[in-house]
Amino acid sequence: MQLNKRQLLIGSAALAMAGHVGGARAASAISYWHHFTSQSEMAGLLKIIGLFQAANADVAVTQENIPNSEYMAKVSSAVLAGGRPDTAMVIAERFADLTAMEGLIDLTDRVNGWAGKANFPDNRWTGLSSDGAIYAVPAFAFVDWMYYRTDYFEEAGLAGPPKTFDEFLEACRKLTDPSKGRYAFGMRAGAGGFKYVIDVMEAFGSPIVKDDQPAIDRAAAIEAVTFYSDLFLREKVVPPSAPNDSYRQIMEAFRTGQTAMLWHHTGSLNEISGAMKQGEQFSTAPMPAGPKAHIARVAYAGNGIMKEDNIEAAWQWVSFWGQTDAAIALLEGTGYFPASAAALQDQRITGNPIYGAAVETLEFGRLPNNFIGAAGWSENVVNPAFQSVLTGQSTPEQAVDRMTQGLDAALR
Amino acid sequence: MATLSIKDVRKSYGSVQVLHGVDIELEDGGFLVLLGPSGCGKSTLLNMIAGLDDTSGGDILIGGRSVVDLAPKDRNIAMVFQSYALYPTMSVARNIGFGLEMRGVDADKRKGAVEDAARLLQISHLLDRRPANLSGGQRQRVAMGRAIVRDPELFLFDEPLSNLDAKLRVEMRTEIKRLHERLGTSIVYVTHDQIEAMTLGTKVAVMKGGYIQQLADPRTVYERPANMFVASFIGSPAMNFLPGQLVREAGGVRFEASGVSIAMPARKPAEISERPVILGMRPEELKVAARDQASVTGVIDVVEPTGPETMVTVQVGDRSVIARVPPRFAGQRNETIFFTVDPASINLFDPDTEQRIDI
Amino acid sequence: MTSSASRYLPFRALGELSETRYWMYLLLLPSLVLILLVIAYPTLYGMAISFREMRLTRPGLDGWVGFKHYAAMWSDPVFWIALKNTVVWVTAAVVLELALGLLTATALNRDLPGTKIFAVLILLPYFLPNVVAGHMWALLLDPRLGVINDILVRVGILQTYKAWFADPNAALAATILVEAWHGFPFFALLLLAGLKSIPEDLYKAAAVDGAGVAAQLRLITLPMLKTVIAAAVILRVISLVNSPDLLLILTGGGPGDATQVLSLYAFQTAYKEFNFGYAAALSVVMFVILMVFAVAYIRISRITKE
Amino acid sequence: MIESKRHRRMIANIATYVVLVSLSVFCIGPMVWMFLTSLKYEADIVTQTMQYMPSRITFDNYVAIWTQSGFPLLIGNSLVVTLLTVTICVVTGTLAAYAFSRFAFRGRDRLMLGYLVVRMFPAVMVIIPLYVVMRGVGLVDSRFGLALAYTSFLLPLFVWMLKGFFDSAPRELENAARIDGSTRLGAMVRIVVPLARNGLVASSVFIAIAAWNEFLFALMLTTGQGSRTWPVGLQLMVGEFQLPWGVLAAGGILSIIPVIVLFAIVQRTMVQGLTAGAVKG
Repeated sequence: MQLNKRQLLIGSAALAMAGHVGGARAASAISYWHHFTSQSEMAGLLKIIGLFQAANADVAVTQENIPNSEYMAKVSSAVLAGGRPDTAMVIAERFADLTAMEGLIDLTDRVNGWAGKANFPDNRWTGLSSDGAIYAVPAFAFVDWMYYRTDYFEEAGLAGPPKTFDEFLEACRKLTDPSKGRYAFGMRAGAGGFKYVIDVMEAFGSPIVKDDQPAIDRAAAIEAVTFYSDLFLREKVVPPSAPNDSYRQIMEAFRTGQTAMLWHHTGSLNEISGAMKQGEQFSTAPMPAGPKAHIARVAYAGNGIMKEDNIEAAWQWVSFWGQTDAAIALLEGTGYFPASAAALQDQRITGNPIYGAAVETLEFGRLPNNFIGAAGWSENVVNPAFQSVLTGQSTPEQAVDRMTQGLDAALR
Repeated sequence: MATLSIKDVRKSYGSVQVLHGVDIELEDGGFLVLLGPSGCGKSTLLNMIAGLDDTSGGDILIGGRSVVDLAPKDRNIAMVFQSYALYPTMSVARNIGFGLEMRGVDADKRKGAVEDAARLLQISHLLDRRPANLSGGQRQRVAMGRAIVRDPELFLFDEPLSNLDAKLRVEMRTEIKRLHERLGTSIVYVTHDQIEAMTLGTKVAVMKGGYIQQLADPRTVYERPANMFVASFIGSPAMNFLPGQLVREAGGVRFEASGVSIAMPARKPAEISERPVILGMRPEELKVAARDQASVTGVIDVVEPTGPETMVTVQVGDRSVIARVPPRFAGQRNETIFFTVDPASINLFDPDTEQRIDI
Repeated sequence: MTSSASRYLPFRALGELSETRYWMYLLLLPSLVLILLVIAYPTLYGMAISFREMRLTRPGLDGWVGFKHYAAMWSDPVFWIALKNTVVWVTAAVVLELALGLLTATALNRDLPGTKIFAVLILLPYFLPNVVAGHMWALLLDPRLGVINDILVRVGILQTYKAWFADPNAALAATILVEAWHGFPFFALLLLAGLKSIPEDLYKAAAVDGAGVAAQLRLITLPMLKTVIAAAVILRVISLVNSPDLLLILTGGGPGDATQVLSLYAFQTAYKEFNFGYAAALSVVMFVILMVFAVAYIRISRITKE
Repeated sequence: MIESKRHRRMIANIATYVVLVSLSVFCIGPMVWMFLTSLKYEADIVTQTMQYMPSRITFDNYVAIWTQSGFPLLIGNSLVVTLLTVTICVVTGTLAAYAFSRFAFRGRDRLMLGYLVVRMFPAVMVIIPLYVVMRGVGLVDSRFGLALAYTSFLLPLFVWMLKGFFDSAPRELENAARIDGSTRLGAMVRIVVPLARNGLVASSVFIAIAAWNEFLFALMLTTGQGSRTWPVGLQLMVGEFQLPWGVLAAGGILSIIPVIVLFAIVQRTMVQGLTAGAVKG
């Protein structure tokens, strides 16, 4: 017996149709896969489900949380071997992969006939569209920004947050004091660190992909990797643990006062606010601008539909996320920014100064790179390549070459 | 009680043949001893009688019924194992009664049978114990109890005494003989101990290399061994072997060798050719005699009194010969000594085939 | 025959069957069926896709590609690094576990008072799920919050806190240590059982013959334990080569490729790049390496002979 | 001479204790630390000054892990999966181990090696096809399916271990039972298996631990809460946005408890089983 992928898909679709997900009470029951895991994220999600249930009593939503790092593994095996959920969370970085593996259903017609569409400016849809077809409804955004210790800045005699990479470097030098165990910048080079490596490369003027072709500008990329790795290697303004520091470590370093600056997105605001005082100890600012470009990501995340069985109920669910109440509930729980322009006008955002930097970033922020294989290339190539520069196992030149080769392979 | 017939039974493992067409008949109530060195195939034969090993050919009949296609449990046999094979998790009583239990005998009857068997073997006081708390001799008795309680057609013993110390072994040997005489059940008994074979068996099968070397009553095996292997395997000290020449003379033949000259009656001396032979004589057949009566002459080498008798090692020609002489033997080392030998007790063997020559 | 015979008829029938020559095969049947279904088919399927292009994100490329993936592997530097790391990691971990296990077993086998409590304490790590052990050690070795750094600084071995997982060599060493911590009780348990089955007389005889402790170890203990050691080593090697869990949690293969091993590389290739063909080829290579190792090892140590 | 021998013995004893104590510290130390961590407030863990003994104690972490993670459900799933795995292995593996131990047949060694070989194919690659097979028979996302998957790599281990124990159960006992009226099956069930009981327990504990701790298959073959096991549940909670250390530590401590309880129950049998040479009797 030999199965190719297509037979497999057909077979599993048939099987999936045969065996409905339970749910005796509601008229239809749909499943929803997501990678919310923290307490605040779960609270936000349950609130949205509650709101949804109140409005749509006939649809029951079963949520399944899957760890972020295993999310694509699970989704891909569901696509490959059957067992898709009805609906799933899709973040911009994974959108291309998901559509390429035919994991999502084309929603263009439904979206065009949807009253809520007007609330979302075009750039909200670009990240969730492929060849003109829309595959997911935007729900919220990860807006990149910078956290900084206002008290440390004052101590070092710095007027305000750095606006450019030059100022950033200058500030780094002033803020670092190894005798106090204090470092300026919490660099993330462990899991997930690729994001900022790519940001810096683009800030130095090297694109990554253009028209589905590799487009890394070797000279600019080398300059970028050199600049970024020198923070650790030459300037030593980064904690020595940086090569393996992931989200948890950079957050703990910032919370324990080891570092003065931190790049992340709005989603971590709650955690930091819990550990120190907004305004007195820390504040937020837009990411500094590079020599060639001002890079900060605004990644719209949406919800897509993965199978046809309960498509009406599924559509109700994914479109519900676009409503202002749902978006604000999520923002308050987690700090994730609404994707809907209507929600952004809400007093709860415009009235809160800490969100100022995020609103500012929305003006110039870019969508993340969105090409097939982006996730694998970033995690399996960019991360180790950059780490090996930090650990002295390779030079920036070698690292950039490895990234370029990896990109060639991923795109071919 | 039953007869046992083993007909052309063969066994091979892959290309290795370990039993080559064995034939044995055992009369009802007989006691067959399978005797031989380890690896001779005796245990394999026993296992095949029990049904624990499959035969590769031939037939086995118990009480006239072919059993080769029957499972062990259906052959109506009982077996005593070398290591006793008592079930360590069961009490002595349950051990003894296990066979009855398996056959669905009800508890009361079982109890009575177990108690009878225990009384017979004098182990009534041990019935509640576990095998681990018994001495070697006690375990042996329990193992036998387990066999006799079933009243089978045939008992099988697989070297049952070899794990006991010398004194117990003698005791248990007597016990087995007594049991056999009382119960009258046919027994097949495997051992490598020739004394057990001699004392117990009504029939002894001496085996070597997968062949039966001799099948006869113990006396015949001892006095008229079929070949040199049997002759040397049975008896301790072993039979003396002296190579020499057979010479014809008036009224018979004469064996001649250095220091040896024995006249032997022959039924048809004319048909006997003069040829080299090997003479075999048991140590006890050498009787000290005066010089003029001597048929064997030698020089004393070692004198070993054992109490009831004395062993004398004598140099005869270039050969060493052992003689079993009365306890108060007065000879000294290096003295010359003379023996007579009863010609009727003598065996002659062919030097090439090692088979016995009848004269 | 009697009442008990008719009462359990199915059992009875099975019992009769057990006296036939088919019995042996019947005994093997259930486990064989299970293994064939649950393993043999998936394995063959996995081997088959190693000769296919199967990238989930590029459905258009599906098809047979022969040895393409194997050729690609030949010129893939990460593969060679991962291969080297696998060998180093597994060898070091198994040697360390064996040494610690032997030491533990020898000490426990002396049966001094209190041994039982020590035995339980020493066995505990083995009961910990890899996931828990991984996170626990991540905390212990944390560059900021880790108690190990703190102790080492207090004792004066380190000047400042060390970022164990930021340095390639330290990272590899640290993951080996964690694996050894987690795995050595397995060896201790098996070796202790092996030691207990060595007759005391042998040691007495050796002592009478004037053999010292070292000679006793060399001449009696190790030869007598040979089978146990061989079996434990082979089982451990197989499970270490095949399971990426601990490294997945501790380092994700980093920093650089310092702790990248084949199983992790295959996992990442399959579930991060969705390149199932290449991942299958990597798995086949691991399989072949293990096979060669196992066959050679079994030949040398003859563990299937009694 | 006697003096020096006693002297040497004492040194050996001291050395033994030194080894045992240091190994125990090595083994237990991390877990003790995990326990202490589980009693601390998060602010006392993520801090610049290391706290050895918690200055204030809280059980909130335990409450948090118990209530928020669906811990009882996850542990229950782990128990069920472990139990099913052990049951399947005991039933099928005992038969196979017995066959390997008692019958000499052509290709036995090769078949035993074959059982080992199936363990060798990397789990990473087996999972996808296995998922397809399981899906086909409706076992994805079921505890039984997961147990079946575990059997694939635990059954060979079980068979190998148990064969050793069967080998040391004397064959004569079985022969005696067969002559006493048992069938082969009866002798196996009544005599051999009870004799190898300790070994059976020891082997079962080994596979139970392995099933309890398994992560990769559980991660890939389960989706719903209904069949998710504890290690997966824990890893999932850690996720991207990290579980607080204290809660994580509390989860770790809670996850050892069932295993320790199990081990306390079977410890004697297991040690006896592992040390069982020939059973004499």
